[in-house]
Order: sequence, then structure tokens, then C-alpha cells
Amino acid sequence: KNVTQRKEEAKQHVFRVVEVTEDTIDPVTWGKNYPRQYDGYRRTVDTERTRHGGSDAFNKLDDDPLWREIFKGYAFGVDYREDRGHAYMLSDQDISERIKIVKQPGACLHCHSSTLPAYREAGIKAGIPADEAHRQEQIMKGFEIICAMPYDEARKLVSYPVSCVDCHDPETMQLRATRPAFLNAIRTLASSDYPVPHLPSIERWRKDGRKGEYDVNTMATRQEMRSFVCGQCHVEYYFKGEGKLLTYPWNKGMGVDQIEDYYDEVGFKDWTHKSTGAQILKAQHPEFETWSQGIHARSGVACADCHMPYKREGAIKISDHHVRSPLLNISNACQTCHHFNESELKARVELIQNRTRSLMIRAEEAIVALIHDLRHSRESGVPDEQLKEAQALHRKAQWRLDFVAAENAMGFHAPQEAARILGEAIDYARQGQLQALKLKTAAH
Amino acid sequence: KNVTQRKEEAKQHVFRVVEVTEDTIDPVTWGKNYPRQYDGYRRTVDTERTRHGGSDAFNKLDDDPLWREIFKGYAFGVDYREDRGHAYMLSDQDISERIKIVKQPGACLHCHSSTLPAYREAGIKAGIPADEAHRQEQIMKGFEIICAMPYDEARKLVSYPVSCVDCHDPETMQLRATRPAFLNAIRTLASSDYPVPHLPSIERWRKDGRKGEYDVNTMATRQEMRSFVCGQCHVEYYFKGEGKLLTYPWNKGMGVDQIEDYYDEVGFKDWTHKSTGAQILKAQHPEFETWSQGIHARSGVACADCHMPYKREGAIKISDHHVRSPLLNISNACQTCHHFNESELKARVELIQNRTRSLMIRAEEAIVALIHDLRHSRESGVPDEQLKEAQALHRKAQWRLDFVAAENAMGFHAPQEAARILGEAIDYARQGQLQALKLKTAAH
Amino acid sequence: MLSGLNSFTVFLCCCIGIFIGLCSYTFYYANGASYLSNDPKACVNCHIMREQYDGWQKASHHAVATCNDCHIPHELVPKYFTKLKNGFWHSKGFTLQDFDEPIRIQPENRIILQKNCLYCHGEFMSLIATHPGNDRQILDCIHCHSNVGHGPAR
Ligand code: HEC
Ligand code: HEC
Ligand code: HEC
Ligand code: HEC
Ligand code: HEC
Ligand code: HEC
Ligand code: HEC
Ligand code: HEC
Ligand code: HEC
Ligand code: HEC
Ligand code: HEC
Ligand code: HEC
Ligand code: HEC
Ligand code: HEC
Ligand SMILES: [Ca+2]
Ligand SMILES: [Ca+2]
Repeated sequence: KNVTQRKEEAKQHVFRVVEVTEDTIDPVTWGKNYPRQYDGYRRTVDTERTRHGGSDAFNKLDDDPLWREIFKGYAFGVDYREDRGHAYMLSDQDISERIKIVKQPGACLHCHSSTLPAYREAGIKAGIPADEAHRQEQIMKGFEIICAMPYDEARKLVSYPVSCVDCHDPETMQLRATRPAFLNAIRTLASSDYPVPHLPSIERWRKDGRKGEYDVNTMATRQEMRSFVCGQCHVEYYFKGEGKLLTYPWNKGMGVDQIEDYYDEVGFKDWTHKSTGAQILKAQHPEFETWSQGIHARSGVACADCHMPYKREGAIKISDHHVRSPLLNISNACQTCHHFNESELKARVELIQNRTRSLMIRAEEAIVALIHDLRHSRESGVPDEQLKEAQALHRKAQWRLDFVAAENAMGFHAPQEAARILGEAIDYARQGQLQALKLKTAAH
Repeated sequence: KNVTQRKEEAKQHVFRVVEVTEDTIDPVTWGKNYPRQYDGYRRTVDTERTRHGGSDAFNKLDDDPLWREIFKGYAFGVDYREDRGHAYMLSDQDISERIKIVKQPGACLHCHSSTLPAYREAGIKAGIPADEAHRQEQIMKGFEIICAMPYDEARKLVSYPVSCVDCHDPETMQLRATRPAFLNAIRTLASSDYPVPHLPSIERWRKDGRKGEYDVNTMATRQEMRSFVCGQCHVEYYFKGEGKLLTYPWNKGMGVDQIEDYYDEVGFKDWTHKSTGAQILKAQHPEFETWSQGIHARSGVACADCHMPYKREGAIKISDHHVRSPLLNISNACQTCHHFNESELKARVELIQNRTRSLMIRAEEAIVALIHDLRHSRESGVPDEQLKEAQALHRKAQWRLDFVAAENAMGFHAPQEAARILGEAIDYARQGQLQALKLKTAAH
Repeated sequence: MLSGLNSFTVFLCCCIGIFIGLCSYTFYYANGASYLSNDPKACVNCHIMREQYDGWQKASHHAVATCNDCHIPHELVPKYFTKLKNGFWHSKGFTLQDFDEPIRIQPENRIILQKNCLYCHGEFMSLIATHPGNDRQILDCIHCHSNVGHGPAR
């Protein structure tokens, strides 16, 4: 390439070949206008491993069989894999045993496919006026309806994994949040009193007297949007009530303790542990919540800064739409901010991850020991009534371990907080063992 | 001040009013040549508190009485205070109950006074030739002799707290390490295989084939020296053997685990815990070791960068010799590197410190519970023979808790590592309780 | 064998010729002549320097120092030598697009930079020996002040 070409490129890149609208889900069409972004997007099919991450969908239960014990009685104990690129999100859900052995609701699709037209159609069918003015209402209504559908039925309404339209306004190409569960949750979070120094637009809305409702799409800064589009899906969730309404539990805040408080208050459990009878919470990919506790978020560094860094293509800089582990792309992802060489930066990440992993193993062992002791107590005839306290400790401990384990950066997103949480997990698990032991002794 | 005056100042500063030599300990004399540094040095008498630090010598045992239990049977359980400015180091040692109730050796003075002339004289008396060429030998010999003396006797040989000559070459004013225990220890560390990516001169010496011995004063970079001068004293130590030779336990490395391995191997204990009979290790101010595990060390940020930052005085820039908590001086200590405002930086430190403190309280409670259970077991007649394993767990747990607690930055120097260590402390303490409980059950 | 060598030489000459041609073209097209001037716009002619240029306009030294004040030696001969050398590497990099990004300052250029800090701030720093160029003794301004030229990278 030469200078002429690059000066040309610099001029051309806004030219639109085809029209895209709210109803254009197929990324191929968008790709005609933005071939560079589309090329990156397509590369999310690639497979490459890092030490603790990467895009090779190995079986986590074979990798560390303790987790079969920990998830006893739940679908995760049967099939749980390393996540991979966005291209696979819909098909990986289809082939998961977790979909096959349990009757799942349509809510699952919210984060595994491009759902907007499906939501809209369902909303219109349910009686919301079909005009543009009622767009958002159609979507929110359709979301409710599809959440409650059986998975197989809902599955027929969608056909693409996350697509351009899910993160971009088709007219302006600006980032936007489209996911109903996220729109609800971020509003709830804003109205709470949980401090969010890393989210300036919420702090500002609160300081200005909390007028009206916090609206992420009109109030958030561009830099915040570079994380919010990811926070649409990379979050802890549960299905609320009979309607299986997908909900992010941020009413009291986003920390591990606040979420637990919320679940305790509403009396939620994901399942009853088969060996211990404890009412267990399953944590799921709380990347957004964990990032929120870290120094990068606090310094205004967004998900996209690391996972979709700018890269130069000829004369222009574009966002790398090959969303992946930053460790596969250290120079663009980290070196713009950190002037150390690649191997040094990798070593820093691995040091953090190894520390997390070592505490995590400790927590796993403690919890498996607790499960063992509790099972023994039950088998030796201690009535469930007396086991309540130990079961509550099992719930607390496992919630914390899983919160860190289900988060996909092995502690990197918030190193000290991850270690703190694991320290608590260990404490609760061992205290549970002490309880169980005391009961067993008393029973004899 | 006007331009002329500033230009005058700029010219004057290198002018030496008096001669200073190896034997000039009195900082007043040095102060005639370097009045600005001397002014800062004198201000270490100031008293000001921060949330977890500062220079108000409050009693730590009253502040958190659990520590009386934890230190049961040891002098620290009687008197243990918050540290304060360098100006007090000698007098604070003099007035400590720890000096009064226990017969301490002269080794204590190594880090609480300007000892070089005393060491030298003692060395010469012991037969080392008195010429300049044997200077270092005189010092090393005198160090051995004075370490073994009773404290009261040795005390008469010194009269100043740390002084200019302890950190500076009187001729060139370059930084230098003078403390025998440090010179020995850093050589030992260099010859180990413990990775020290934050100490480039050691890594280089190793890569170049470990020729001769690592000599800190000729091989270290200037930036390293800005930490080494502090590492002379702000380190974990023990008195080796009958000669009470002051020793820093870095033979296997500087991490909490490597130091423990070393102590286990040489069979060292500080005291036998009064309630549990465990052979306890006391950790003392491992700031240098903890800093070594942190991201600042790894990024080449030295102790002096934060605790003696540069400051402007008129038209000249100098190092602030008022060594103190950086939180009392955030603008100079942090803001050249971190462009966030003062209250934000303070909030970041406090978030880290609060996380550490919360885990620390958990670890304290776990260890006090263990102490309680072990005492019970002993009182209910379990023979010490059977308690060995639980006592070993007490030792491991307390070593880790104390390592973080005795470190004076409440986790800031290495946030994740501090949390990891506390997580382990909790695990060992609770495991100890389980042991004790099992024994008690078996005994009945 | 001889003819093999010959054709290789011819090939090599062609390559060098084309390369020089390309560089000259770049030099011309990217307003290379302005490289020899002191105007920061000379640097930003090359869009790759855009970030630093934008940063410089907002940074603390905007009013007091231009790119060359910091990046080019102040003595006459080294000044033009450095300009030529950097000019060559930058043109080569720009033409062949074979440099690593993000761009990082070269060690030699970092020493020049430090000397330039002292050109202006020498007196202020006079109590503190700074040793530019000495690996072991240097007090590296950039260790603490990396933002002075073009503001924070983040
Ligand atoms: C400062 C850089 C940075 C930021 C900001 C960041 N991450 Fe990460 N992320 C990482 C690193 C480093 C890893 C570890 C990758 C590995 O181990 O291969 C990671 C891992 C992940 C993974 C697992 C990747 C894999 O290879 O399996 C996901 C998913 C993820 N991050 C999502 C997010 C989300 C969502 C956000 C924002 C809420 C975010 N990240 C913010 C650096 C970052
Ligand atoms: C709130 C968004 C969200 C919802 C709702 C959701 N997922 Fe996911 N899912 C994700 C994210 C983000 C990942 C990638 C991170 C990870 O694997 O932890 C993922 C990964 C997966 C994977 C691949 C890795 C693995 O765990 O084996 C499967 C399979 C999967 N989800 C199935 C489901 C099923 C089944 C449901 C419904 C019960 C569901 N998902 C609901 C966001 C969601
Ligand atoms: C519509 C939901 C959704 C959105 C929006 C979303 N993700 Fe994902 N992401 C997923 C799911 C689901 C997976 C797991 C796919 C699988 O394993 O098949 C995933 C996987 C990943 C991975 C793992 C890739 C790998 O190679 O292992 C990373 C990293 C990631 N996402 C980061 C991000 C970032 C950064 C953003 C925002 C810029 C984002 N995601 C937005 C749902 C989403
Ligand atoms: C998971 C969210 C996500 C999806 C899906 C997504 N993008 Fe983006 N896109 C982003 C983010 C984040 C940015 C950076 C925006 C910014 O800096 O404000 C971006 C920026 C862009 C830009 C602006 C120029 C640039 O590169 O920064 C274009 C054009 C673009 N995307 C096109 C596409 C196309 C085409 C698709 C589908 C093939 C797509 N995007 C899918 C998140 C996404
Ligand atoms: C947009 C800027 C930016 C990007 C991109 C970025 N960082 Fe950072 N990083 C920061 C800031 C800001 C801090 C906080 C310290 C500070 O204020 O300088 C930080 C802190 C860190 C720390 C120390 C804190 C800790 O958690 O231990 C590490 C390690 C680190 N970054 C690694 C990385 C890696 C690896 C990547 C790439 C995956 C990366 N960073 C990407 C700006 C960035
Ligand atoms: C990046 C900055 C930084 C570096 C580098 C650093 N410290 Fe600190 N240090 C701090 C902070 C912040 C505190 C907490 C002060 C407080 O809580 O008031 C602290 C606390 C301390 C304290 C207790 C101060 C008090 O107020 O009681 C000592 C002693 C100390 N550090 C010694 C050292 C030594 C020795 C080194 C090098 C081996 C070092 N520090 C390196 C920032 C630093
Ligand atoms: C000769 C031994 C020695 C050396 C060398 C030394 N210190 Fe100290 N330092 C001490 C002692 C002893 C105290 C406690 C004094 C007291 O509490 O009376 C102390 C106290 C401190 C404190 C606490 C001050 C406060 O206000 O609470 C800080 C901070 C500190 N030192 C940092 C440093 C740094 C940074 C260096 C190197 C530049 C250094 N020290 C070098 C022995 C030393
Ligand atoms: C290896 C260096 C070193 C040696 C040897 C040493 N100290 Fe210290 N001492 C320090 C440092 C550094 C501090 C400040 C940090 C702190 O208090 O944790 C300190 C603080 C103190 C304090 C004030 C705070 C407190 O703990 O109440 C007393 C008293 C004290 N030392 C007494 C002694 C006695 C008695 C001995 C000998 C048994 C001794 N020191 C040996 C380095 C040393
Ligand atoms: C605990 C160690 C320590 C003590 C004691 C100490 N200094 Fe320093 N001094 C330093 C450090 C660290 C520097 C910075 C050196 C560098 O930048 O390489 C320094 C620098 C200096 C400088 C060079 C100019 C400057 O300000 O950076 C002078 C002059 C100086 N000190 C004088 C004194 C005098 C006079 C005393 C006694 C009153 C004294 N120092 C005591 C550690 C110490
Ligand atoms: C000479 C430069 C320098 C000074 C002075 C400095 N820092 Fe840092 N700080 C860094 C670097 C470098 C990192 C690592 C991240 C990176 O590579 O940008 C960092 C990381 C951090 C982090 C994130 C890592 C963590 O431990 O969570 C915090 C918080 C921080 N610094 C606070 C402070 C405070 C507070 C002070 C003053 C007491 C201070 N720093 C002084 C350079 C410095
Ligand atoms: C012809 C386009 C072009 C122009 C004009 C240009 N640069 Fe560069 N510059 C580059 C490229 C390409 C690189 C990367 C070279 C590499 O890393 O090998 C670079 C790298 C640099 C570097 C870092 C690498 C190094 O050599 O230390 C500095 C500093 C720099 N340029 C300063 C300047 C200054 C000052 C000017 C104006 C006097 C200028 N540049 C004009 C293209 C240009
Ligand atoms: C006041 C001094 C100063 C001025 C003026 C200045 N720079 Fe720099 N420049 C620096 C410093 C300092 C660095 C090294 C930054 C680092 O390594 O963190 C640097 C580094 C660079 C680099 C290497 C890339 C990087 O960011 O590290 C380039 C390219 C560059 N400068 C170009 C320019 C251009 C073009 C101008 C004029 C528009 C300019 N500089 C003006 C001080 C300056
Ligand atoms: C052409 C002369 C010149 C050069 C070259 C220069 N400066 Fe400056 N600098 C100044 C002037 C003039 C000021 C503002 C007046 C003052 O306060 O002295 C200043 C201000 C500063 C300040 C205070 C403002 C701030 O940004 O915090 C720092 C720090 C500084 N310079 C560092 C540097 C460093 C480091 C370099 C080399 C990378 C450098 N300067 C190169 C002339 C220069
Ligand atoms: C270890 C950190 C560090 C290093 C290295 C360093 N400085 Fe500074 N510098 C500072 C601090 C801290 C201040 C703030 C002093 C104040 O405001 O009292 C400062 C202030 C300055 C100022 C004056 C700012 C003002 O407010 O007027 C200039 C100019 C300056 N430095 C130039 C340099 C030059 C030139 C070098 C290299 C020869 C250098 N510095 C190296 C930490 C450093
Ligand atoms: Ca993955
Ligand atoms: Ca103190």
C-alpha cells in the first residue's frame, strides 16, 4: 500500500453501499458498508488457547473434576465448557447438554442471538401498535412473552448470533444498548444508592436530583457505552418468577455481597444441592460486575479498549471486531497505555491469574470438604432442621467461589477483589465444616 | 520571590560549607551543606494521622485487643505501637516495654540508629587493621560483636537515629547501602533462584553468569538504590543463633512462602504461644518484601518515589526528606504519575486498604477461635503429642496474618498478594480448628 | 554462477532503486521537505504522528516547546544528522508499513529527549545529578513525567 491509497482510504471510509435498518439483522448486509469491521467480526470463529482463557471450548468439568461435586444436582454438573467466540454463541447453546436435559425458557436467547425483530413481532402480535413510535414498547412486551416461551419454540424465532444491530444504531452507527434486561437493570442500579464512581453519567444523574428516569442511551458517555454494550450480556442473571423474566439482580448494587443480599431477600435459589440439601446460587459470567470493582473501570478503561482495541488499517483506525482474549493481541490491547514489552505484560497478567487460581483451588477444596462433611452428617441421621446453619454457610461459600470462577478473566478484571471474595469463600466453607462436625458429635 | 533571587539560589546549592566524612554522623553538620534536605529530615518529628497509618504512635493493642490473644506469651502482647517518623526511632526503642521486659541484644540498634562508627570502632578493637582499606571488614566485624552485646551496653555506643551518612556517600552524595545485615542478605538473595523481575541489576548479574559476588553498591541502578536504602531496615528479620546475628531470611526468596520454608528448614521460632503451645513466628515490617510483590515495584517505582518525592523549593528541585505517609502528600507523591485528583487517589488507596482490613479482621477472628479451641483441647487433657498438627497449622496461619498486619501499608504495597496471604491464613486457622475439634471428640 | 550473481545484483539494484524512488515519492507527497523545518505541522503531515500532534496541542508544553525542541538535538550537526536519520526511518516505516504499533520511542532518541529536558530545566534539576545516557546512574525524567509532551496516553 502506498501513500496515495491511504489518503484515498481516509476519504472513503464513510461511503455507504447499501441501506441498513432496524430490521437488518444479517451482518453480511452491514458488512457491505463496513467491510473491515465485518472481517474482524467473522474472525470470532477462530480457535486459540491462552493459559486461562482463549477460544477452545474444552470441557471444564474434565479439566477440574471437583466441579462435578460442586454442581451436584444441577445441569452445570453435566456440561460446562470454556466460552469461545461470538460466532458460536447460538450454536453452542443449541448443542449444550444443559438445554437438552432441562426444559429451558426462551429467556436463554436474550444473550445468545440477535433477538430484536423477534421481540418486536411478538410485541405487535400481543397488541402493541405496530408503528415506529411504539418500537420500544413492542420490544419490551415481546421480551416478556419470549422469555416465558419454551426454548424450542422461541428458538425458531431467531437465526443469528449477536449482530451489528444489537450494538449499533443503523442510522448513525452510534453504540446503543438494546437488550431489555439490561435496560431495566441499569435503570434499577441507577436508582439504588450503590456507589458507581466508574460510571460518571449515573453519578451525574444522581447528583442532579435523580430527575425522571436514568436512560442509558441518551445519558451515558461514549466511553461508558463502550462497556455497556458488553454489559448487556456479560452479567450475572436469574429468571424471575413464573414468567421466567430475565433479570439482573442489581437492586442493591453490583458487588458480590449486594447481589447475595438481594437474592436472600427475594428468597431465590438456583437449585438444591444434591449432597447437602443447601439452597445454592449459581453465578454466571459476572464480567461486567467484576470489572466494575477493578482499577481499570475506575480509570475509565472500557471493555472495548481491551477486547476491541483500535487497530490501524491503512490510513484509518478501526475497532477490532474480532472480540477475543486481549492476551492474543497484547500490542493493540495493552501497549497503548502500558509501555512495557509484550512478554512482560503477559507475565503480569499471569502472575495475577496464578494467584487467583491458587486461592480458587483452596476454595474448591474447602467446599468439597464441606459437601463431604454435610453429606456424612445427613447420612448419619442429623435432621435437616439442625443442618440449616451449615447449609446456609454452604450457600454463602459456594456463591463466592462461583462468582470468581464463573467470571472469565481468572481474577484479572479486579485482582484484589477476586482474592477477597475467595478468602471469604474459604472462611464460610470451613466454618460450615465446623458446624457439621459439631452436629455430628452432638448426635453421637 | 523574584527571578534574581531564584537564580542566586540555583547557583548556591552545590557550595559546600563544611567538610563531611565517613565519621560525620551528626546531621546538623551535613545540614550546613544541604539545608533544604536537612529541613525536611527534621520534620520527621511531625505528628499526623491517616486512616490506617500516619505518625501518631497510638497503641495497637488497645486499638484491636484481639492482638493481645494472638501475641500471648510474647513481648509484642505487652507493647506494640504505630510507627512514627525517623526522628523518633532511637527514643521509641528506648521507651518500648519490649526493651524493658525482655533482655534484648545490641542487634536491635542496627535499624534504630546511626551505627557505622560504632561498628567500625568495635571492629578495630577486635583486631581488624585500622586503615581505610579495611573499612568494610571493620564494619562487618563490629556488627557481629555489637549484635551479640546486651542492649544496654550497646546502646551506649550510639547516639543518633538514622542519619545522612547511612544512606549517602559523604564524598559524592550518591546513595549507598551501609547496613551489614542488608549487604549480606541481598547477596544471598541474588545467589538464590528466586525471580526478581523488579530488580534488574540482579537479573543482569545472574544472566551474565553469576560472576564473583553480587555487590549492591557497584552494580545496582540508581533507581534500585532508591529502594535499597530503605530495604536496609524495612524488612523481616531474625537473630541467628547464639551470636544473635541479625539476619534477613532471604535464602530461598522474599515471598511469604519462601521465608516460611527457610524458617521451617532452620527450625526457627520466635516464641511458644502461651495458650496453644505452638511455635510461633513473629513477622516484622516486611515492607521491602511486600513492595517486591506489587505492581509498583514491577514498574520500577521506588520507595523514595512515594515516600521522598521530589519537591520544588524556589528555583530548585530536591528530594523531600520528610519521609512519611504519601497520603499526607498526594500531589507530589502520586500525581506526577497518576492524573486523577487528590480525593480520587485517596479513595483508591482506602478502597484497597479497606478490603485488606476486612479480610484481616476475618483472619484475626479465625486465629483467635483456633487459639481458643486449642487451649480447650489442651485443658481437656489432649496430650501435646496429638496436638502437633493443629499447632503447626496455628504457626502457618499466624505467620501469614502477621506478615500482612506487620507490613505498614495495610495492603497497598501489593493489594492482591496481601489478600491472597490472608486467604491462606484463614484457611489454615479454620483447618486447625477442625483438627482440634476432631481430637477433642476422639478424646471423649 | 557468475550470471546468477549478476542477475542478483541487478535485482538488488532495482530494489534499492525502487525503494529510493518510493521514499522520494513519500518525501515529496508527504511534504517531506517540511520535515526539515521546526513547525510541528511538519510532523503531522504524516498522519501517523496525528495522535502526538493532537496531544501536544493540549499538553503542558504546547506554548513553550515544539516537537523538535524535545526530539531533536539542539546542537547544529547532531540536529541535522538526527533529522536525516529519523527522516529516513520514518519514511521507510511509513512507506513499507513495517513498523510495530503502538509506536515506541527508540532508546537513542530517548537519550536525546532527556538531554533536551535538561536543556531547558537543567538549572532547576541542578541539585539532582541526572546522567542522561548512563544506564546505571540515569534519573529518567520520563519515569515520572511521560505526559509532558502529548498529555496522558489514556
Ligand atoms: C484492562 C483490560 C480489560 C478490560 C477493561 C476488560 N477486560 Fe476482559 N479480559 C482481560 C484479560 C487480560 C482477560 C484474560 C484473558 C485470558 O486469560 O486469556 C480477560 C478475559 C475476559 C473474558 C474471557 C476471555 C476468554 O479468553 O475466554 C471475557 C468474556 C471478558 N474478559 C469480558 C470483559 C467484559 C464484558 C469487560 C467489561 C465489562 C471486560 N472484559 C473488560 C482484559 C480486560
Ligand atoms: C444474561 C445473558 C445470558 C443469558 C440469559 C444466558 N447466557 Fe449463556 N452465556 C452468556 C455469556 C456472556 C456467555 C459467555 C461467558 C461464559 O461462558 O461464562 C455464555 C455462555 C454460554 C455457553 C457456553 C459455555 C458454557 O457454559 O458451556 C452455553 C452452553 C450457554 N451460555 C447456555 C445458556 C443457556 C442454556 C441459557 C439459559 C438457561 C443461557 N446460556 C442464558 C450470556 C447469557
Ligand atoms: C448478545 C449478547 C452478547 C453481547 C452484546 C456481547 N457478548 Fe461477548 N459473548 C456472549 C456469549 C453468549 C459468549 C459465549 C459464546 C460461546 O461460548 O459460544 C460470548 C463470548 C465472549 C468472549 C470470549 C471469546 C473467546 O474467544 O473465548 C469475549 C472476550 C467476549 N464475549 C467479550 C465481549 C465484549 C468485549 C463485548 C462488548 C463489546 C461483548 N462480549 C458483547 C454474549 C454477548
Ligand atoms: C458486541 C457489540 C458490537 C457488535 C455486535 C458490533 N459492533 Fe461495531 N462497534 C462496537 C464498539 C464497542 C465500537 C467502538 C465504538 C466507539 O468507539 O464509540 C464499534 C465501532 C464500529 C464502527 C465505527 C468505526 C470503528 O471501527 O470504531 C463501525 C463502522 C462498526 N462498529 C461496524 C460494525 C459492523 C458492520 C458490525 C457487524 C458486522 C458491528 N459493528 C458489530 C461494538 C459492536
Ligand atoms: C486505556 C488505557 C488502558 C488499557 C488499554 C489497559 N490498561 Fe492497564 N491500567 C490502566 C490504568 C489507568 C491503570 C491504573 C493505574 C494507573 O492509574 O496508572 C492500569 C493498571 C494496570 C495494572 C495494575 C493494576 C492491577 O490490576 O494489578 C495491570 C497489571 C495492567 N493495567 C495490565 C493491563 C493489561 C494486561 C492490559 C491489556 C489487556 C491493560 N492493562 C490495558 C490503563 C489501561
Ligand atoms: C506507589 C507508592 C509507594 C511505594 C513505591 C512504596 N510505598 Fe510505602 N506506602 C504507600 C502508601 C500509600 C502507604 C499507606 C500510608 C497510609 O496508610 O497512611 C504506605 C505506607 C508505608 C509505611 C507506613 C507509613 C505510615 O504512615 O505509618 C511504611 C513504613 C512504608 N510504606 C515503607 C515503604 C518502603 C520501605 C517502600 C519500598 C520498599 C515503600 N514503602 C514503597 C505508598 C508507597
Ligand atoms: C536505619 C534504619 C532505617 C532506614 C535506613 C529507613 N528507615 Fe524508615 N523507619 C525506621 C524505623 C526504626 C522507623 C520507626 C520509627 C519509630 O516508630 O519511632 C521507621 C519509620 C518509617 C516510616 C513511618 C513514618 C511515619 O510517619 O509513620 C516510613 C514511611 C518510613 N520509615 C519509610 C522509609 C523509607 C522510604 C526509607 C528509605 C528512603 C526508610 N524508611 C529508611 C528505620 C529505617
Ligand atoms: C531489621 C531492622 C530492625 C531491627 C533489627 C529492629 N527494628 Fe524496630 N523497627 C524497625 C522498623 C523498620 C520499624 C518501623 C516499622 C514498624 O513499626 O513496623 C521499627 C519500629 C520499632 C518500634 C516502634 C513501633 C512498635 O513496634 O512499637 C519499636 C518500639 C521497635 N522497633 C523496637 C525494636 C526492638 C526492641 C528491636 C530489637 C528486638 C528492634 N526494634 C529491632 C526496624 C528494625
Ligand atoms: C533514609 C535514607 C536517607 C537519609 C537518612 C538521608 N537521605 Fe538524602 N537522599 C535519600 C534519597 C533516596 C535521595 C534521592 C537520591 C536519588 O534521587 O538518586 C536523597 C537525595 C539527597 C540529596 C541529592 C539532592 C536531592 O534532594 O535529591 C542530598 C543533597 C541529600 N539527600 C542530603 C541529605 C542530608 C543532608 C541528609 C541528612 C540530614 C540526608 N540526605 C539523609 C535518602 C536519604
Ligand atoms: C513513578 C510513578 C508512580 C508513582 C509515583 C505512583 N505510581 Fe501508582 N502506578 C504506577 C504504575 C506504573 C502502575 C502500574 C500500572 C501501569 O503500568 O500503569 C501504578 C498502579 C497504581 C494503582 C493500581 C494498582 C493497584 O495496586 O491497585 C494504584 C491504585 C496506584 N498506582 C496508586 C498510587 C498512589 C496512591 C500513589 C502515591 C502514593 C502512586 N500510585 C504513586 C506508577 C506510579
Ligand atoms: C513520513 C511520515 C512521518 C513524518 C513526517 C514524521 N514521522 Fe515520526 N514516525 C513515523 C513512523 C512511520 C514512525 C515509526 C517508526 C518505527 O517505529 O520504526 C515514527 C516514529 C517516531 C518516533 C518514535 C520512534 C523513534 O524513532 O524514536 C518519534 C519520537 C517521532 N516519530 C517523532 C517525529 C517528529 C518529531 C517529527 C517531525 C519533525 C516526525 N516524527 C515526523 C512517520 C513520520
Ligand atoms: C515537552 C516535550 C515534548 C514535546 C514538545 C513533544 N514530545 Fe514527543 N515525546 C516526549 C516524551 C517525554 C516521549 C516519551 C513518552 C513515553 O515514552 O512515555 C515522547 C514520545 C514521542 C513519540 C513516540 C510515541 C509515544 O507516544 O511514546 C512520538 C511519535 C512523538 N513523541 C512525537 C511527537 C510529535 C509529533 C510532537 C509534536 C507535535 C512531539 N512529539 C512533541 C516529549 C515531547
Ligand atoms: C524548549 C524548552 C523546554 C523543553 C525542551 C522542555 N521543557 Fe519542560 N517546561 C519548559 C517551560 C518554559 C515550562 C513552564 C515554565 C516553568 O514552570 O518552568 C516547562 C514546564 C515543565 C513542567 C511543569 C509542568 C508540567 O507539565 O507538569 C515539567 C514537569 C516539565 N517541564 C518537564 C519537562 C520534561 C520531562 C522535558 C523533556 C521530556 C521537558 N520539560 C522539556 C520548557 C521546556
Ligand atoms: C521520581 C520521580 C521524578 C523524576 C524521575 C523526575 N521528576 Fe520532575 N518532578 C517530580 C515531582 C514529584 C515534581 C513536583 C514537585 C513540586 O511540585 O513540588 C516534579 C517537578 C518538576 C518540574 C517543575 C514543575 C513545576 O511545578 O514547576 C520540572 C520542570 C521537572 N520536574 C523536570 C524534570 C526533569 C527535567 C527530570 C529529569 C531530569 C525530572 N523532572 C525527573 C518527580 C520526578
Ligand atoms: Ca474463552
Ligand atoms: Ca506510622
